[in-house]
Amino acid sequence: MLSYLLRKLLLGVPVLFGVTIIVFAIAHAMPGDAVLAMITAEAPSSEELIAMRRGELGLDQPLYIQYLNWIGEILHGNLGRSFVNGRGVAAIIGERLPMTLELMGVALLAAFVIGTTLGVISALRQYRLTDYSLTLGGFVGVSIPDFFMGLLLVYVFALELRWLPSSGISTAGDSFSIADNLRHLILPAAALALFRAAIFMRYARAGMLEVLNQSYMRTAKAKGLRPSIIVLRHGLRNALIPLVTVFGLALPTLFGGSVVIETIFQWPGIGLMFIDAVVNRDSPVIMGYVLITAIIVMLANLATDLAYSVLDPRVSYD
Amino acid sequence: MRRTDTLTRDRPEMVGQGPLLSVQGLSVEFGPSGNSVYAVNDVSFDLAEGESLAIVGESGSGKSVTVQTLMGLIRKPPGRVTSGRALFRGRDLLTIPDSELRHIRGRDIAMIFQDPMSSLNPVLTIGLQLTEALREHQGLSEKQAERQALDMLDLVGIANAAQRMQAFPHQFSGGQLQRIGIAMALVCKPSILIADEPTTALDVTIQAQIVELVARLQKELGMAIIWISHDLSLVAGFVERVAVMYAGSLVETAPVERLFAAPTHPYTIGLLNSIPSLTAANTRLVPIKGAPPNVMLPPTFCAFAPRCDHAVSRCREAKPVLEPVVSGHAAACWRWRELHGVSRVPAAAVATDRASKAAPNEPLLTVFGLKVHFPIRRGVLRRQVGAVRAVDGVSFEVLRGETLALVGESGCGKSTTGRAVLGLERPSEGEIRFEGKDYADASGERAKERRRDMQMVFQNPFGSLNPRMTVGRIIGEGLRAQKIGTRASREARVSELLALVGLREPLRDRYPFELSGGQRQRVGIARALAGSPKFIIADEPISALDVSIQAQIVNLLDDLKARLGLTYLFIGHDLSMIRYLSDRVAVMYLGRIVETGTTASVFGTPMHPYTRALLSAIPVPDPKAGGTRRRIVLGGGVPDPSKPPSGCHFHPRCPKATEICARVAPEPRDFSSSNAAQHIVTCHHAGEA
Amino acid sequence: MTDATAIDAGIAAGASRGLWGEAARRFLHHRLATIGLVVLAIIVLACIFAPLIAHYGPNDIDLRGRNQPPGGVHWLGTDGTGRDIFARILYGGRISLTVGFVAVSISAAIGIFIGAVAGYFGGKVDLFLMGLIDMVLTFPRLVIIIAFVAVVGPSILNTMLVIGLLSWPSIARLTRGEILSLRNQEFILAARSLGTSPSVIILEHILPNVLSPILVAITLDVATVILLEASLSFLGLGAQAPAASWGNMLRDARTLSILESQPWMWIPPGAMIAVAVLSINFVGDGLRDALDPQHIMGQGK
Amino acid sequence: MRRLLMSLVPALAMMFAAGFAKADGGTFRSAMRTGCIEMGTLHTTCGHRLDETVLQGLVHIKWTGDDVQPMLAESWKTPDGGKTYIFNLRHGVKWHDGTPFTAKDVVFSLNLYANPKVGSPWSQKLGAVAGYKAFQDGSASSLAGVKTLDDMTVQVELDSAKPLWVQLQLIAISIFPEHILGKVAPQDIKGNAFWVNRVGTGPFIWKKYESDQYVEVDRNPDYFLGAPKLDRIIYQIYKDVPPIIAALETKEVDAMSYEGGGVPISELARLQKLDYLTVLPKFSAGLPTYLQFNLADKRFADVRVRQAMLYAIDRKAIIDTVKQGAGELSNTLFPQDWARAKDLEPYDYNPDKAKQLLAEAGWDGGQPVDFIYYYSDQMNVDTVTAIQSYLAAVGVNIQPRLLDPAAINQVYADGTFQMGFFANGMGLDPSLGSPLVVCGAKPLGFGYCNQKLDELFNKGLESADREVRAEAYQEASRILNKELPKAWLWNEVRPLAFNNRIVGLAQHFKEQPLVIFNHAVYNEVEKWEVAK
Repeated sequence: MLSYLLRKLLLGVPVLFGVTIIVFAIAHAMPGDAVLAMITAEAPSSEELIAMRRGELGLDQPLYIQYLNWIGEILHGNLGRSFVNGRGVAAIIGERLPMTLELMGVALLAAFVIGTTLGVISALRQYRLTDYSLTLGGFVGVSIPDFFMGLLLVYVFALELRWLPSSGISTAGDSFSIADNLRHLILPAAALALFRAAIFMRYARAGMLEVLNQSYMRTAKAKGLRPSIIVLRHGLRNALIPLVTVFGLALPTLFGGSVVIETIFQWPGIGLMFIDAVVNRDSPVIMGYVLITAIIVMLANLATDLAYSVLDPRVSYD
Repeated sequence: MRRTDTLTRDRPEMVGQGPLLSVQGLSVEFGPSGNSVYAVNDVSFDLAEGESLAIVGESGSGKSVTVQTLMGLIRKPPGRVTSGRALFRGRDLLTIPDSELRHIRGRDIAMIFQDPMSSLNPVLTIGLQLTEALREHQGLSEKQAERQALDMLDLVGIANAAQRMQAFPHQFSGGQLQRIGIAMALVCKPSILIADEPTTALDVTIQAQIVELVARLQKELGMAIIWISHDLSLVAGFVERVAVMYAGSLVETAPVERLFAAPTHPYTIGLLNSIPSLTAANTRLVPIKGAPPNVMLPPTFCAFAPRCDHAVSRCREAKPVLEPVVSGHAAACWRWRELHGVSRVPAAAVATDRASKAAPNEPLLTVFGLKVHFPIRRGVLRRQVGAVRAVDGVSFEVLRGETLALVGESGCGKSTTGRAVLGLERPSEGEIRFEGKDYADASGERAKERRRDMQMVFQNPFGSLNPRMTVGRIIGEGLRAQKIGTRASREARVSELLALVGLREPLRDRYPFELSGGQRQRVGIARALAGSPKFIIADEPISALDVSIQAQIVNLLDDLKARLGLTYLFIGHDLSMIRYLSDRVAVMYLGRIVETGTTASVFGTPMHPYTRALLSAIPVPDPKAGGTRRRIVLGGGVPDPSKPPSGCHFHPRCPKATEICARVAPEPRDFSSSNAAQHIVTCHHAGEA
Repeated sequence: MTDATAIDAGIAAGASRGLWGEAARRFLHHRLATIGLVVLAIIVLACIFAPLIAHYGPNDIDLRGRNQPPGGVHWLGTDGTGRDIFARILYGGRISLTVGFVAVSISAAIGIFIGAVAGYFGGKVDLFLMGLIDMVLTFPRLVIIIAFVAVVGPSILNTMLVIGLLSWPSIARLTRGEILSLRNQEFILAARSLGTSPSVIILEHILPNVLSPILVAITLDVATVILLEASLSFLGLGAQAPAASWGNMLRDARTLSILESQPWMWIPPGAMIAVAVLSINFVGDGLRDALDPQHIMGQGK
Repeated sequence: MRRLLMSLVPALAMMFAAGFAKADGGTFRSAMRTGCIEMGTLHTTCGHRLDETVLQGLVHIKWTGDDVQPMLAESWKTPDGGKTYIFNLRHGVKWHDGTPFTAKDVVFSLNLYANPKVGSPWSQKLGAVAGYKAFQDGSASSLAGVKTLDDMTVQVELDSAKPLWVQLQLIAISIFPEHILGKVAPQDIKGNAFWVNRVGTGPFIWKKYESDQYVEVDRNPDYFLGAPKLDRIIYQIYKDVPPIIAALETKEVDAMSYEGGGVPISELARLQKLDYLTVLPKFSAGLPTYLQFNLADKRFADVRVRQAMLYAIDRKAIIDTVKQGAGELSNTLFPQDWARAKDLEPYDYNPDKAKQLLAEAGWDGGQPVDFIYYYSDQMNVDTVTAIQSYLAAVGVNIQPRLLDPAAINQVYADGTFQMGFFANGMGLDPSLGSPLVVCGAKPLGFGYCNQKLDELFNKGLESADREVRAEAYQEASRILNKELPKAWLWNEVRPLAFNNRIVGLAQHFKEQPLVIFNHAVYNEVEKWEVAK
């Protein structure tokens, strides 16, 4: 088990290395750079000034030097400094990551709980009205883009019903309170969750249907156990196993989704930071973002493997 | 002794009443009416307290559906009970609501299933799975339940049960799992145990263990048993009554001795004829012709008629019902009176010429010191830490024109050996000489050459044919691959082959999924023969087939051998079949050959303890023998081939083992009585009294 | 052989339906799938023959006749510059669907190739390619696409390329997995023992058998890509104005007042995305059932 | 599972109960569309609104737009008609940390702006100060022209007389606490912690900054113009406009941001329906909006082509429909009425004339034109769409591309620029338009050069007399109208919305002729209050 983890981590190193190269290439291939991004008609900058700024940011050095410098930074545990405000990228991400993780975590959890429950229900009601309506609902859920879901939710719950705040992470200027934060969290989380809940539902349904045909279910029934036990103890536990994978795969897409959702709901996470960074050509931040997400995703995959071995005694890594 | 007091069961109200279970006119269909499958048609039988009944039939005969219906285990939909009653202690199992039936399931009627691996929940400890029924039906506390479960595990012979309670199914061997399955079924001491082919997935030696166990437990617990099986010989040993099913209908039922002595229904007769008997060897098998029935047709006629030699027009017009032949013996055949007493083996039976054939001594294939090891990699850097010694030093010869049978239990390495000979596995060591040329690590031209001379018939009639190729293309593949002949000539050859294996031309354009198991296996054979090889490796070619079909394939192989002068390496585990069709036998255990010799000598005077155990475990299609024959039942199962026991691999299970066996691996020694064929045994104690 | 005739009695009297016949039968048995297929066909045809169906060009503005509700002249009304929504839906469909199909074809081509190589040859090759796959999989796709598009500049072509180049790993994984499970099938062994060459084995034995699950995956991918394009357009990185795609039509409608009082501007594109994705999913599920090897592999041991 | 749901329900109920916009007496919530506070006033053109309340300048623009308001400078005089300025600083002003404000701070701040090591894009604002060049090229260590006469008096000397220097340049300069920033090395000024914890002299004291969320400032009881009535102002930061509109509607904010576009035209009607909002629909943004050409590209060198473009576009229709009146037709650069000649060519919509002109200029309709723009809001996208189809109608095939500033500046730098749709803020004074059209102007000149025009721009700066200046600029407007270095379309007009809850807010903006977001404005914020 341990050696498996070590092995995975070792294999992760070259992967991450590849990631750095690609993301560096992308970040520097973008048209314009941090300096040009700051120029505006109100305050046009002279050639000299531009040159000087490039000098400050080290943008005048050859690319491979810039890359090596960056790698050096990484090896020292920090991710370089933002071109925009000169702050350490690690620090900036450190501040914002929790908010994004809160958003994603709640969304993922909600999606999982709701999706799985409905999926199991519709599997148990296969070919009945419940099943059909749930499946259809699921499909509709899958076909509404995150951003539009977001708008609809704001329109309904913030503007029409006035139940929930339309944006932000908490009421500005008030001392932070969980309840207040949760009120702000509901809409963006829902916008992210609904789409994925639908996906979980589909897999849960498929998984449960598969399990229902297993002969150990027949055995359980033959023992004369009550239906609830048969379904929950013998069925669900097995049906959940394949969902672990879906869980792992959902994560990268969630990062993507959070970029959009954070923009719509002004959620001050790393997604919002990323969009700004792209506009400002703040390459250290862009690269830091992708690197961090990549690492998180890798760790998540590792966690997925662990979850397997926990859920399924047959699985053992060596 | 603690066990008895927990196990003694007294149900006074039961004593001396009518049948415990009475099934009357049960019919079950699947799928929407219109194009439904008629799985069970008007089946009736009684089961008395403590009686043991066997329901025997081939796949699709409806035997399992019948009992699962009683337990309320078939899925509805698509299943539908269209008629019948099943009275258990006066209550109709078919009509009472599931909420009630639930309390009978597991408590009064329990069941064990075919595949122990898949019928236990992989993610729950066996402890939990054992106790939950107790807690459900007897409302026991966790403690009490565990105690009873433990007793049960002891009873079914699971060593140090206490710890094993925490283990998960995948940590047990198949045999152990089936024992656990049995324990699980018996915890509540049911009055009926239904065993649905509980040994089919197991090796013969293990099968023997299980059969013994169940027989013993039945006596101890005095319960009634319904044993579902496809193997007449297996049940012959220990049941009182047999009911034969075909295409969803009961065709004959009788006390076991009588059924074997005076079978009345043509199907029963056919079945018995297609089983080679250990006693009467060398008589050509008489298979039941044709393929399994089409259960899509409504049961308005005798379903066996298409395959019946005695069928008359009436059989195709009306469905016969069970008529008593003598008391306790009934058959469902319009012509039972005429056929009654017809001898089991019809005059048609021809003696095979195998006995007479003088075996030429020139070896065609010589395998020497063959080893096939699969590396086991572990750790961060995937270093090799060991190897699965699938084949661990195997030597044998196959003489031109003979059939050498390679026998052994699953995992003994017999298939790997076969594949290595053909070059499908790369040997780690050893020689493979075919007609003098060493092919051990042949590649390129040499490999091609080998393929022209040797071919293989595979075990799984489903997996061995590409589902997306037509029969024609499958058969022709070898010809295309080896660029033999022109397009036209290949087409011609394919037709030729189809005829040769007894398939009709139109099948050429069919896909495997449209064929029956027997037909697929014929296609497999034709494919192997395409390049007209000299040597055929048949890897368990019949074990996946129904009894009545097995005989067809065996005969086909026999005929082809005669007609084309082939040489066979026949890999299998069904000893009775092997005895019937092989000239010489090599017995394998854990990657090594323990005994080699002519079929006669090995079966006649087995010398290796393992061979003896193996032979003694073979079920005999003869009720009387059942009682008399002494069985050597081996303890435990086959060890893990990655860490085989020291010295003689067999010593941990060997009744004769002494300390030397644990230290020194025995050398092969010849014990041939005559100077004729050798009889080589690899055992320190061979030959001792 | 005397029993030849009898043997054939075993197989159902009806003439062979063949593989695809069988598949088609099971597909059409799947009601939703059939509906989905029909709907999809209608959409695709409508988009292809847009010029014949729509009375207006997708970019014909009519400033005086803007924001008109649906009516006789403009069936689905007009948008902020008086363009005919119906026309834009049809022409937009061209883009959205093209993006979907082209991008997925690209990723499928790459994915199948890499997956097949990794799966069949295994060993070091496999290790390396899996590493590559892991790498691409660790990128949040949308994020990287945003960055990429920033590099190459927003345009439909780029969108398709970028999505295609980033979406192959899942298919590669699938292919690899399928092949690994196939590699030990007896019919592959049989082919090898008959001396069939690796290339032929891959082409005749492996691909046909792995294709069906891949086909299913691909169909479902088309749906996701259509959604992805929508999200990109929302970020202004998809189709560029004035060109229409369902995505950027939806984006054009992302103001509250339109949401509230001009539903004809967002319901049609929204509905089209939903319906297209929906029917593609149905078709996918249909295919899954239709091509399920279980049906043709039989219940092997 | 069920238990989980159960436990959620009360939580939800509680949240809904928590309700909305808690009425804490004196809080004014203002939407702000900027994320670049962290960089600091010296390096950004955004975020200057905070200098209205925290940091301050010597003078601020008065909300009425017609004059400047003395802030940290109590008064000033120029003995020599605009070459030397003497500022008498306000006495008794304290920095928010209690340190008294003195001339040192002023000198320090001006030098900071001009310091090459700081590299502020605003440094040109001091370009006229004596010794600026020397300081920039490193031959001097400070601005020679800036010195203290005493603790409370500062003298600034210019190279030449600039009578309007205070009104046009000084307004952009903020004064920083020397006792804090003096300790920071010039190159570290950018992104210094100071900018997220500012110490100023203004009516409000910096309290808290949450990145991408808000800036909170509290009332400064001893503000020199009188203690503010509001307890605090919270500037809520938004990236996207739709959330602001929603927030206005749900009363989560009281004022629309005036950076970037104001209230989207498409939402105007919606907000006007709400009785608790005051919507000012027509707010001059002082933004001439135009089609920009690269005159180095021979296709656009011919003036007839540029004229044709104007004739081809029905600007009136666009303004009436797409822009719903949010624009005033304009045929020259200057938005200021007094700077525009009356007899300008109106370029009324006339596609035939356009075709004819193009034909004369030998325009090749086959060649597509790369057309870039960066306003991504719906109105502007629609506008571009309209322009595209008008131009297509006369055979000019433009292909619009939405780019962000960095990409656009790259295009400028590469010299690959062809044509585009842009606007430029110069509402305060016609002179601010010069970077668009004077000879060799970088990067926006694009090869246009007319000595006569340059002279006129200089003339405009040499006098403070409106009459004299008007004459010069009107002449300039004629040239620009005739030669169309850019094809003038209209001047942007922007709608703003304010919650009536805040007394004084809407009232002041009503009197404000144009919306200014890149300079600090004095609009009596200390007098605003929350309606009882």
